[in-house]
Parts: sequence; C-alpha cells; structure tokens
Amino acid sequence: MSMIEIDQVSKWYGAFQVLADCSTQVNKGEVVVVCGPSGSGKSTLIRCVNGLEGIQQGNIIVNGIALADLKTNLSKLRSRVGMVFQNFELFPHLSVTDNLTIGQIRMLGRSKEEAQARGLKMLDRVGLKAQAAKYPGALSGGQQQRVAIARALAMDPICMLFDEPTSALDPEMVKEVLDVMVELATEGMTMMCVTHEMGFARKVADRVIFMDHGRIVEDAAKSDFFGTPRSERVQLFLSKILQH
Amino acid sequence: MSMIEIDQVSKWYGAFQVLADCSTQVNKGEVVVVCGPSGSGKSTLIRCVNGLEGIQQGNIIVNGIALADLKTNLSKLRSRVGMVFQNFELFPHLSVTDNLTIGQIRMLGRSKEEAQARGLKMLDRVGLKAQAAKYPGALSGGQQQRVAIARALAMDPICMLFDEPTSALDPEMVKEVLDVMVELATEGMTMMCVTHEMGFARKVADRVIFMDHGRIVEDAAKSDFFGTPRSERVQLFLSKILQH
Amino acid sequence: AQEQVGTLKKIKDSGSITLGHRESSIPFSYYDDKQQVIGYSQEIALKVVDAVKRRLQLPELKVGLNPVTSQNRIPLIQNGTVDLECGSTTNTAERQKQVAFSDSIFVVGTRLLTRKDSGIKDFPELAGKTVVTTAGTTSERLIRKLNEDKNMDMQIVSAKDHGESFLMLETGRAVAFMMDDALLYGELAKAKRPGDWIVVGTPQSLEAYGCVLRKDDLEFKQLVNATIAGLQKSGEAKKLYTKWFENPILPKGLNLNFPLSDEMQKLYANPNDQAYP
Amino acid sequence: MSYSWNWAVFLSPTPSGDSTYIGWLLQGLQWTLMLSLGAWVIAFLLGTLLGVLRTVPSRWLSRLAAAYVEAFRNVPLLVQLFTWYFVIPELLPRPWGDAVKQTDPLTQQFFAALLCLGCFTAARVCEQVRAGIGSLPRGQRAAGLALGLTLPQTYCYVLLPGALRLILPPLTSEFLNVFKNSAVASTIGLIELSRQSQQLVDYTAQTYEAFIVVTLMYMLINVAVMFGMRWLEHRTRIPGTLGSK
Amino acid sequence: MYEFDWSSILGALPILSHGMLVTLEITLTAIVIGILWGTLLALARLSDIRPLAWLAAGYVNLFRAVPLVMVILWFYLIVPALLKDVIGAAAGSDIRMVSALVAFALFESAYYAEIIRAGVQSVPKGQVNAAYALGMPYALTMRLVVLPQAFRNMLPLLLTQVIILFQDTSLVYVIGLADFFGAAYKVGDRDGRLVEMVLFAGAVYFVLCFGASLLVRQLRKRFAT
Ligand SMILES: Nc1ncnc2c1ncn2[C@@H]1O[C@H](COP(=O)(O)OP(=O)(O)OP(=O)(O)O)[C@@H](O)[C@H]1O
Ligand SMILES: Nc1ncnc2c1ncn2[C@@H]1O[C@H](COP(=O)(O)OP(=O)(O)OP(=O)(O)O)[C@@H](O)[C@H]1O
Ligand SMILES: [Mg+2]
Ligand SMILES: [Mg+2]
Repeated sequence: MSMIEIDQVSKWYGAFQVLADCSTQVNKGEVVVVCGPSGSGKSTLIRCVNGLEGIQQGNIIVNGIALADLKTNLSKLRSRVGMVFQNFELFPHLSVTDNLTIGQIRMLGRSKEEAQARGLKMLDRVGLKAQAAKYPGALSGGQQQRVAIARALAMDPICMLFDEPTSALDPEMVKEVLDVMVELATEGMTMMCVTHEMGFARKVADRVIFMDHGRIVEDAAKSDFFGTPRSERVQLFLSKILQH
Repeated sequence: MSMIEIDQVSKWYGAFQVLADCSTQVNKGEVVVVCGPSGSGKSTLIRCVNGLEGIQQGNIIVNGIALADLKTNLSKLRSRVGMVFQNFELFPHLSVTDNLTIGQIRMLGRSKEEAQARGLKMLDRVGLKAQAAKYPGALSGGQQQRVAIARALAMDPICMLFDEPTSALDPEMVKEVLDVMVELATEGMTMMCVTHEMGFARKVADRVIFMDHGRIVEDAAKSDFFGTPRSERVQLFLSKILQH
Repeated sequence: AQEQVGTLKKIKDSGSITLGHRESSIPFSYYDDKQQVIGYSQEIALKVVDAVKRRLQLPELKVGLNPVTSQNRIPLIQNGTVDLECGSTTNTAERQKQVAFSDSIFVVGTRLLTRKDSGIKDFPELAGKTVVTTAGTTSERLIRKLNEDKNMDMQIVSAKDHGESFLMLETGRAVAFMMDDALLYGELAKAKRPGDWIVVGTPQSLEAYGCVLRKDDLEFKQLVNATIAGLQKSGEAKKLYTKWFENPILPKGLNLNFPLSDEMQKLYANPNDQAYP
Repeated sequence: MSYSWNWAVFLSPTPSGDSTYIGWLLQGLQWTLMLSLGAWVIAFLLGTLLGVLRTVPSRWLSRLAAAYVEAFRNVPLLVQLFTWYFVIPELLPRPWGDAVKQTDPLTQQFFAALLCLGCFTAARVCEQVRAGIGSLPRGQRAAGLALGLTLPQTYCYVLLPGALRLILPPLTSEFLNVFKNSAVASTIGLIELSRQSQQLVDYTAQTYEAFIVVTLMYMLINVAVMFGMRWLEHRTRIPGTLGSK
Repeated sequence: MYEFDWSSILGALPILSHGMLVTLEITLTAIVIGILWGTLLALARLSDIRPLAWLAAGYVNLFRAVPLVMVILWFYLIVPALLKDVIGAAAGSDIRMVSALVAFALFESAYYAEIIRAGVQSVPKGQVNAAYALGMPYALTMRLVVLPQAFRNMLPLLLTQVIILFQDTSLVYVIGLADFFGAAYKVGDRDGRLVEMVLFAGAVYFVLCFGASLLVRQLRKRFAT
C-alpha cells in the first residue's frame, strides 16, 4: 500500500521550472532517500508532499487523501505528517516541553497532561529527557535536531519527511541525529529523507531517488543505485561525494 | 626552519579561557591540519597567527617576526600571510577581478595592470578564468571559495591559513576546493588548515593537531594520529566523524 | 422665549459656551500664576457670557475655555470649537471675509520697545538697524511696508511669539521691538529689569481689537455688541481700563502706567465695529 | 461650517506687493529644500564618521561617539533648535557672540537651523551606520585585515561600501525625516514652507487652502526623494544578488 | 554674557508636573493604540489580499510623508467637526487634547506598523513552515509562533520609537496644548525667562530619555542571549 504517491508533478516559480514531471511513490514502512545536486528541487519536492508548496500540475496523494482536493483539510493532514527541517526550526520562544506539546494541544486536542506525557516519552526516546525545561537556544545543534524529531514524533505521524536534517550540524553531531533516524527506520516508520549522508542511505534506505534540474533522474533500489547506477550524472555525483 | 611559531599562547574572552598554553610550530613547506570539536578554539588559534585576535600570554612568531612587538607592521605582515575563511568573505560589492587586485594595489603597491595580470593568473590556476568579470553573488559556493584562495595567492603569500574552507559548501563542491588545496600542498606551500576533511588530512598533511577546550591535546605526525592516537578523546572524535 | 438660531441655539442645545483666549497677551488675556485666565478682554468676554445666561435663562451655563494662537483662532471659530474669542485680535478687512468682529474693545497704536540707552526715539532712527516683530501680526506688515516705502534698509526679524520677540531684543539681536503699544507695555512688565526698557515712537497706525465670532450670526452679534456698548457707555469699561492699565496687575504686581488715549476715549463715547484702514 | 473657499488667493499679491502668495510658498519651498539638503550633507558625513568611530576597536573613540549620540538623541529637536539659536550665541565669548548677532538675521536663522538639524540627524545616521556595519558578515572585517589592508582602508573599501548599501532603506527614511523635521525651523522664524503657510493663514485667513497646498508640497518632496533613493538603490545594487536584500 | 535666572522653576513645578502628565497621557495612548492598530496595519500590508495590502501601504505612506506638525494641525481643525457630527460630543470637552490624542495615535501607528512589519519579516520563513507542518492554520501560526518572536525581536526598536514619540509630543505646542515643553515655555514666556525654562525642559527630557535608553540597552542585552 502506498503512503505517498507523487504523480507527474510539475511546478514553476514564474518562468522557472523547479519540478518537471516527477512521479514516484513511498510505500508504507519504506525508507526512501532523495539526493542530488544543490538546486535540483529536492527540498521543493518534499515540501510539496505536505502542501507547504502548491503545485501546478499533477497529483500528490498522501495516505489516500489528494492534496489538491478542495475538501481536504490541509492543516489536519499536515498534523499527521511529521517534518524535520535543515535548520531545526524549533520555536525559540518556547521551552523544549512547550515545543513538544504545542502541536498536540492545539491540533490534536490533547490535554496538557497527556501532551506532556507523550512529549516526554519522545524526548526520552531521542535521549534528551534531561533537557525538557531548557530553551532551544541553550542546546547544541545536534540536540536541537533531535528535539525537532521528537516534536514530530509526538504528533503520532503516519510518515516522516526529512529535509537535509544533518547538513547544518557540526560533523561530530551528525552521528547522534543519524542514530535516531536509523532507529526510526528500523522500527518501520515510513520515511522520505533528503540527505547526502550516503552512509545512512547504505544502511537503511529501501530506495534512492536522484534528482537533477527538477527531474527524477534515477529511482532505484539501494543496491542498484550504489552498485550499478544507470545514468552518468549519478556516477559523477557519487564519485564526487564519496571521494573525500 | 619554522615559518610559524606558537609559544605557550593563552587567550581569554573575559573570564572564559579560549586558548590554554598552546605551543606548536609549522615549518617551511609543512602542511598542518588542525581538528577538534566545535568551540575548542581552532578558529581562534588560527586567527591569532596573523594577529586578527590579540593574545594575553605567550608569543607568536611568523617568518621570524614577533606579532606582539610594537615595531611590527601588522598590516604588512598580514599582506604576506594568505587566509581563507569558512564563509569565503569575498567582497560582494567588488567584481571578482577587483577582489583579486584590491590587496595587491593597496598593499603591495602594484600597478593596476600588474595586479590584474597576477590576479588572472591565479584565477586561471583555480580554474575560474572565465568568471573574472562576475560578482561574487553570481558564483556558486565552491567557486567563491576558489576565488578566495586565488585572492590570497595573488598576494604571493609566504604561508596560507585555512579556517574550515569547505564546511559551508554543498557536498558536491567540497571536492573542487579540496583539489585546489591538495595541489597547493603538493607544490610545497606552507599551510595551516582547520578542517574536518580527514580524507584531505590523510592525503597531504604532514602533521595533525587535535584541540579540545582550548588545549592542544594531540600534535602528531599524520601516521601516528590516524594509526595510534594516544588520547581517548581523539579516538572518540575519530570514531564519530569517520563512521558515517 | 423666542426661537434661537446660530450660536445661541448651539449654546442652548449644548448648555455650554466655549471662549477662546490667549495665553500671554498681557494684560488682555493671559494666565496668572495659577493658570487662571485673566485680563481686560477676558472680563469683557465674561460679561458677554452673563448676558447670554440672561437671554437664554440658563444660569447654569457651562463655560469652556480654549486657548488659541494667532494661527488657529479663526479656523477654530469657523469649525465651531470656539464660540467667542476675546483677546487681542485686530479687526481687518481680510479677516472679515472669514469671521465677524464685535464692537471694538480697544484701540492700539503700533510703537517701539527699546533699551533706554539705545538712543532710539522714533521710527526714522531705525534705518539700517535690526528690528524684531512678531510673526503674523499687523505690525509685521506695517514695518515691511515702511521699509519698502521709505527705503530704510532695516533688517526685519519675525519671531514666533511676543516672548521670543522680546528675547531677541533682550539678547541684543534687535535694537527695537515693534508691536501694539499695549502689548509692549505687557512685555515690559515681564522683563527681568523693567527699568531698562522704554516704549517710544509715534504710533504708525491705529488698530481696533474686537471679539471674534462666526459670520452671519446676527442675533449673537447683536447680543455681544449690546453688551460691549453697554459697558462702554455706562463707564464700566473705563473702570476695567483703570484696573488693568493703571494699577498693579498679576503675575508680578507691575503697573503698566498706560494712560487712556484719545482714541480710546472716542471709542468709549461712540462704540462701533469699524476696522481702521 | 462657515468657511468661504477662495483658491484664487494664491494668485493675489501680498501686502508688500512684491510677490504673490504662491510666490511666498515657492520661496518657502526653496528654503526648505536648501535647509534640508544642507543638513543632510552634514548629517551624512558626520553621521558616517561617528558610525565608524562607534565600531572601531578603540573603546575611547567609540565612547566619544556614543556620548554624542546620547546627547543629541535624548533632547527634543525643538529644544535643541532653541538652544542653537538663542543660547549658544550667549555662551560664546562676547565678541564672537556679538559678531554672530550682527549678521543678517535670515543667515543666523538658516545656519542655526542647518547646524541643529545636521547634528541632530547625524546622531541617527550614526546609529544606522553602526547597525549596518554590525550586520555585515563578521568575517568581512577579518578578510580585509587578513589581506593586509589597514583598518582605515578596510573601512573605506570593504565595510562602508557594504554597510551603506545595506542601510539604504533606513537612510531613506532618515533623509525624509530631515525634510519633515525642517518644519520645526519655522519656530525660530526661518521662512521655510510651513512658516510661509502660517503667514499665509495670518494674512488671508484662508487656512484650508494654505494647509492643503503645503501638505501636497511635502508629499511631493517625499515622492521625489523616494524615487531618487530607489534609483540610487538600483544604481548601487550589486550585480549577481537577488533584487532586494 | 546672559544673566541666567532660574528662580521661576520652583514656583512653576505644579504647572510643569501637570504638563508632564499631559505628555505622558499622549505618549501612553499613542503607544497602546499605535501598537494595536499598527499590528493590524502590518498584517494587512503583508497579507495576500492585494487591495488590503494597498490600503494599508497607502495609509502608512501618507502619514509618513507629512510632517508631524502638519498632522497635528490638520487634526486640530478636523477633529472638532467630526466629534460634533459623528459623536455629537458636547463642546467643552478639551478638543485640543482629544485631537492631539487622535493625531498621535494615528500618526504613530503608521510608524509602529513599519516596525512590526519588519519584525514579522525578521522571523525566519522556516518558522512559519514548521508551524504549518505541525498543522497550525494561519491565524494560530501568527499568534503562537510569529508574533511572539517578532515582538521580541523588535522590542528595542519599539522602545526607541517610544522615546522619539515622547520627545515629539513637544510639538503639540502648535495647538497651544500645555504638555511638558509647552508648560515650561509658557512659564518662561510669562516670566520673561524663556531661555532658562527651555534649557530646564531640555535637561529634564535628557534625563528621562537617557534613562529610558539605558533601559532599552539592558533589555537588548537580555534578549540577545
Ligand atoms: N520561492 C522561490 N522562488 C523562486 N525560485 C525558487 C524559490 N524557492 C526555490 N527556488 C529555486 O528552485 C530551485 C530548487 O530549489 P530547492 O530548494 O528545491 O533545491 P534543493 O535541491 O533542495 O537544493 P539544496 O541542496 O541547495 O537545498 C532552486 O534553483 C531555487 O533557486
Ligand atoms: N568574540 C568572542 N567573545 C566571547 N567568546 C568567544 C568569542 N569568539 C569565540 N568565542 C568562544 O571561544 C570558543 C572557541 O571559539 P572558536 O571559534 O575558536 O572555536 P572553533 O574550534 O573554531 O569551533 P567551530 O568548529 O564551531 O568553528 C567558543 O566557545 C566560542 O564560543
Ligand atoms: Mg534543499
Ligand atoms: Mg571555527
């Protein structure tokens, strides 16, 4: 059963085409990694999946619900799709606990106690139980990103979207975030991740998608992607990114 | 003969000690890589070397000239020490050519023609001859960083300092910058590089320095550093940074 | 009572009348040291209020006080903020196009205030000198005209208000301050050393001060005029004059010693609302 | 309301006969422009200098500039103007003070207003320049110095060109403020635009016509300045960067 | 040399303190209404509904184009007629005060709107995305995420504008309202001690504004962390 279906999607910024006829899908429990050069439209694609950006052509269906459908309650759908950003985007004026509960209370209608219990559980899961009372500014980048993941998990998401979750982190902190993500993946969470961490892709991805100039150039099972990439572009990319 | 001598240097920001009793030296033609966790004082150390930051204790001697000496003309010394920054720091309001010539004209007293000729040669060397007329904003990160290296080289530096030159770059662009640095190193340039690119260190470094909490924890030949690191801290660091 | 129109109707309907007054036109209309409005013109305005109370049989009539400046007194009358302004407003033909003037309450001549030892006795001696006057006054117009007509080569400074004009004089930036003589006596009364100053010169023109009210409001105008004429005919106006111009007055207990002029006597004998040309 | 409109009033001659009322307003406009532009030149030069001093690594110089800013920013313009015009000549040594007072009154008023407005605005320009320099990437200064440029050269070729571009929008509003603040000069008698409008009201009692025309004139100045600054922004825009920021 | 005579100050203290009350009343009213109305204007200006954005921009630009002195004068002429026609308010309520309050509130809100707009724009776009991604709709995102951060970012600017406003209230002298400066000026005029009273007023303004700007700096430091 497919959780996310992306069907011949095209998108323009003015005259500039960011996405060109992209089609793919992510099945339930699958982990898909999206990579490609800068500006190729990876972020745009993933942001379209929960409707943060509109599209001009094609269809996106999440958990059976078409985003373009006027009857769709986008807010409600988004509240069940977890998203993690490159720059964490925790709310700096709220404590870690409040960051974890605000969505649950406002969007899922949970009571404060219920929300806090659930939030704390997730915080524990990413190994940060002790930091609940702090403000995001007092945490390191790696810690912030783990809180951001906990915030998304606290909403009981049906799937998770990651947009370069480690690229703003110091090298030492990359590991602590990737460890959490690997754990999620092995537990069976449906995930769509934009990332350049090929180690992560090798370890847990089911499929890898490669984008260039707004097109999906390669969409292959992990072993095929690393073993026998079809397109030259992918070979070049992999050679550059893996060399050093 | 030592090009850079750092002798029992300590530095404080208010009550906070950034550098604690650091001593090392870089010999002529040597390539030294400095690494360590975030906030350990790597940038601070390298910025002290050309006097961008003052120190409260110890001595720094560059090419036989003591920085602390009141008779030292710091500007003149700096004009012969090339420096490359994490965020490139090209001057955005000047064209690439002007970025390359401003230092030569103002500090080395070269004529405009001479400076342009020299600048262009260096630009060619980093493979960007075609971009001379553009403004930095129109270049990709990797290109900007190569221009920054060319800018430093145009001043005929006696040694080069690098402060995480690739950490603000997209993964694909890292390679193009490292390639230039490797070339410089193999040609015998004296270099002191803060970087986490262990591939680069493996390839060209003579020595690796590891810092933590403002101290130089390890200062060893490359083979020793990667082969048999003495301190646990280094082992942990290497394990984290190399795992993914 | 008969049907009222215009200002009187407005007063009756709202149960209040608003008087416009000046803040430092000594001794016509100004604040004493307790921020109460006092002065010759103010007393006349209050007499008018009494008359309005009697006419409208409103003994409880509320009296609002609204300070005005030379810039806004006319628009404020027009837009209904102020019903009657009695201060030191000169009756001129241009102003009559916008508002109505009551019977004159005072006649002034424009003269000079100068330092006693300045040697200036009259207008011709001002040639080539700096003279200050207050912006927006008829004196300003007069002195500019005089300067042109007689080629006197004076430098004329217009200050924002009388206080600043006097400051210009006091600090030596101007040798003389040209203004309505009554106001000059008022300024003199405020000086640090009143003895240093003197009012000189032959009056350049005569000007009549009147109370200002809205145009085309005959009924109210008649009431105001009747009140003023009554005061002047009955000798009450003369008593007011003595009180404010020939006796010590607040705030500093100074006597202006400003004798009743011929023109004033004529006015008291024959109340009228004519502007001097 | 009992107001009688008379738009023809602008064409009627003034009492002294040497001009029409619209001529007065145009003369006032001329003074407003001269005063504002002159004050802006002072404010821009002095303010930039102070802004630079505010950011140099010398505590002493930066305190000096800070003291200037506090002194000029915390007293109402009206009080400052009064001080420049009435008080300073009294505080000067006698002969100087007298010399000032002997000059043509209009000159005195103009220069008092010019200095006042210039120094007042300089304090605000200083803060903008400081903010501009502060919001440049921190590495720019280091990059200039590392290239061997001296500190003054670094300011001249690297920091100021960057900072001034950055603060062009707030500088535009300061520039506009100068025109608006110049109206305060009417209080010491300078016959600039708003003063002339008051005179017109005094003389003709045609309040609304005078106000409307003068308000329109100020708006016209505003529009002209905005277009001018937009043009400048366009001219100094760095190629290769996206339109605005 | 000018002979200074400061004797007027003592006797004038009651008048001066009444003037200070007027100044504070205008300042406070303008702050409260200015921020509320300014926030609405700023949101309107940033809104996707074009006509709304244009209207707000027109309002802001109009008020920013005209000198405050002219605005005060205009409102002094217009407000009484409005009060009479619209509310039917009794003459005798202090028209100068009412019109000054209206003028300052409307004028300042144009400036606050610009500050608030800049504040809203200073919140990274990612924050809005993060809120949307949690499922929050526009209004909730503004209220819970954007505005709290925006106000925090612009607090120093808002307070600086308050200090400017506090000084600008001195311009109500043009309608003869006795704020602190006006009161000092009138006392000086009455006693022939203009120079002394104006200098005194300047000193008081300096002390108050400097104190306030020290406070602003303190706040800035606290929020910097
Ligand atoms: N709001 C926008 N308006 C116009 N163009 C845009 C906008 N957002 C993105 N783009 C352009 O769309 C293209 C794709 O952007 P996107 O952020 O999806 O790339 P990406 O693959 O995520 O790159 P990166 O690895 O740098 O994050 C880029 O060329 C970008 O400049
Ligand atoms: N101007 C300053 N004032 C106070 N503390 C400072 C200042 N600059 C740096 N520090 C502190 O000094 C320490 C060392 O900083 P430095 O930039 O040298 O670290 P680094 O090793 O380069 O880290 P990174 O890998 O993050 O660049 C950090 O804890 C930093 O917070
Ligand atoms: Mg992206
Ligand atoms: Mg660093």
